[in-house]
This record gives sequence, C-alpha cells and structure tokens, in this order.
Amino acid sequence: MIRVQKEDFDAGQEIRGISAKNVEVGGVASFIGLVRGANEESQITAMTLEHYPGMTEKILFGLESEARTRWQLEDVLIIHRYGELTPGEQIVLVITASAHREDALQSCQFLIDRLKTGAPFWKKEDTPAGSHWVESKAEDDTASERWLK
Amino acid sequence: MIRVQKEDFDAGQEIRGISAKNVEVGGVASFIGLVRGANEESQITAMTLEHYPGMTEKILFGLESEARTRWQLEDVLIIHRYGELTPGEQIVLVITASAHREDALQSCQFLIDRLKTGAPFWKKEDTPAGSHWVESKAEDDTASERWLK
Amino acid sequence: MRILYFGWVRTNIGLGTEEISLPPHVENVEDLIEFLRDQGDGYRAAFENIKAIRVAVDQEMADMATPLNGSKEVALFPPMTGG
Amino acid sequence: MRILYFGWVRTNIGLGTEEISLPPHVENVEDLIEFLRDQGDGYRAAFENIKAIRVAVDQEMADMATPLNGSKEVALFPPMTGG
Repeated sequence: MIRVQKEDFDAGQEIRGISAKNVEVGGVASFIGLVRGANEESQITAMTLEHYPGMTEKILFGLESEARTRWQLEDVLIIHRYGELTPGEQIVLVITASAHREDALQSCQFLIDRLKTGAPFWKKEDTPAGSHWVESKAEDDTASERWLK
Repeated sequence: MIRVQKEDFDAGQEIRGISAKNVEVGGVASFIGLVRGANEESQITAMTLEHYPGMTEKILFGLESEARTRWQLEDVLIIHRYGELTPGEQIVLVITASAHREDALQSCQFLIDRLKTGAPFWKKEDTPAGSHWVESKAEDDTASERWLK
Repeated sequence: MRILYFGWVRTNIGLGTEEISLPPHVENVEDLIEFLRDQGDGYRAAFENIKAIRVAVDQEMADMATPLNGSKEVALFPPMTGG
Repeated sequence: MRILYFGWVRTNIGLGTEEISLPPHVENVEDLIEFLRDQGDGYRAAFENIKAIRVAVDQEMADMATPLNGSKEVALFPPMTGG
C-alpha cells in the first residue's frame, strides 16, 4: 500500500498492523527517514518537500509492484510526506514483511534507495543563511543503480 | 543498548524513543523477527527459545560494539526474547539510527545476520507431530560470513 | 499543452504550471526546452544547463528525444530528491 | 569444572549443567568430549558427531584444541539458531 500525505504517521502502529495481520510473516523490516537538525554545512531550520501529485502515486505504486515481483513479500507499505517539516519530523516510512528476513531486509533497502532518486519529490532546506534546493547526491545514484537488473 | 528478556516488547515505542531522542538522526532502520505459524514442512504450534545467560549478554554487547565501530551510528537497540512463544509473537528487535540511511540499513542487516548464527540461542519448534530442535541453515552461515572483514 | 515545473526550475521561472500552444516546429522535449528558453530571463536561467533537467511526459519519465505528439502534460524539473 | 549443555546436547544428556572433576589427562576441549562420551548412552548420543558440536570456554567461543587449564566453565551445544 502507498500513501502520499501532508500529515504525520505513527510508524509503530503501522508496523504492528502489518505484523499482526498475517501469521506467515517471519520478518518485518522498516525504515524511517527524518529531517535532521543540520547537514554537513549548516544548521537546518525547516525542510519543504514539493512533489508531483499524480505522478508520485504512480511511481510509488510501481516501486511497490517491482518489490513484490523481485522478493516474496507478504506486505509492503510506503508513506511519503510532503509540505513543510521541521527538524526531527518524519519524512518517509517504508515497511516490508516476508516469511523470510532476507526478502524483507533487501526489499526495504531497495525501496528506500529507489525513492531517493526515482520518486518525484524535491527538498528545499531553510538555513539561517537562507533557503536552497537540496542537490541530488552521486552516492544516491550509485545506491539506486545497484538495483538495476 | 541490549536487552535479553522473557517479556514482549513494543517496537513502535522503542523506535519512537530512538528517533525522538536526537535531532542528528536522519534514518532509523529496524527489523522484527516473529514466530511463523508454519515452516516449509509443518504447522508450528509453539516455539521455545533457550539461551546461555551471561554469554548471551556478552555476545549481544559485542555485536553492538562492532556495529558502532563499523558504521556511524547515533543509537543501537537489540532486544532478544527467550522462553515459550506462540505463532505471531515477536522474537527479536533490532533498531539502528544514524545521520545517514546507508549506515542505519547496513548495520541493521549486519546485526540480524550475526544474531542468527552467533548469539547463543537455540530454537525448539512444537508441531502436531512432535517437537524438534531447529537446525541451523547454510544460508544463514553465508549471510553471516559476508560481514567478515 | 500543460507544462509543469518543479524545484528550482519552478522557482527560476516563477510559476508551477502553464498552458502553452506549441508552435508546429516543436516536435520533441529538446525542441520544447529550446522554445521555452526564449520566453524570458527566468526561463533562460532555468534551462541554462540542459544536462541538469529531468523530464516526464504524461507522468512517465522521458528524455530529450521523446516526441510530444499527442502528449497532454510535460513536467520539467531538477534531479529528484525523495526519501 | 562447570559444564553446561544446550539444545539437543542438553536433551540427549538429560541435564543442563553439572560440576565435574576432570582427570589430569583432559587438557583441551577435545579431551573433555572424549571423556564425557564414556559417561553414558545420553552422552554418547550427544557427542556422536563431534563436527556438529560448538563450544564456549568461559563464555568465549572456542574450538576443539582450546586448552582448559584454569577455565571455570565450558559449554557444549549445537550450532546457534538465534535471531
């Protein structure tokens, strides 16, 4: 399942919902991305996430489908927020559940790597010196490309 | 931090505690292992985890230390239960938090791979046909060995 | 045709979406960007470095050579920074 | 010396821990297992395949050649199945 929303989410409740649903689940992997209070250069006072409504949902749905094809998964949840967030706030949640831990762990890493470079979100950081658009990182491209079949 | 306990745990609360503690945390990875209702051969009615008190704590502490040496981590939590559990119950929780997602995801996978073959726990499964000790799996050894430096 | 801008492409141009009637010589994405570049200073700044521009045609990732005949929606934006 | 058994080593032998005074010729882990093997049917079954036995000496992983002089606690068990 995918959700694109402005509102915060309760990761614990989502994980509980997924692991309680199905007694075939042997492993639940999850990842939460959060707004940091500083990057390598500067303090961060706020982060704004812009996205492309319509295409975002399509891309996330496609990523879920690809994960379900490549790994044996009992459940997948991707929640991605947009709008203005402050340090410490949650940005993204990925949960994958499988009978086997390896499938859960690998697919969770796959999804978060792909979200970084392949989902139509753009981050703007506010710092004491002004605001700027976050540049994509070469290491994120590398992490995403290792999943190319 | 490590905890070896008979009691269940609240994964959501533990994750929340770790991500809320520190504004330097940009990513929180977690893994929950659960008792499945069946394996490849048979239905499972219960699972008993035996462990080696004293050594278990030493090993888990050593794994946490190794993870903190190999990756840049803001926080680590390992909870491993023992005693008799029923299908759907939680066995183990690993949470890793870092400024960078890759450190959180890699160290989480490292810890769960190492726990499988390197922590002194032994699982016994009850099935309708009787109970038996779970055999270690070659694929778990392979998964654990890939982390050898 | 509906054109959408995101990230610094949007802030350079100063708007997020516009309807444009394309002249007949605009056949693919590259032609479109060449055409837009002449629409003002903001456009010129946004499309100064065409290598930094990513494009989606009708919400599917595309490239500079993608033809536009029959397309309803083109989005132009910097590399994505999700997750 | 305190000896601990876990998993099917324990259920074969029928007890989880015992205190044993080692005869002087028992110098390392392999000697200990040879010695224990003669203590009864359960021991013989537990140590039939020595390749399947893992060992910790004073709560540190060890192997068949690890010497036992000065050690207080030896644990014998099958491969671990944690996580």
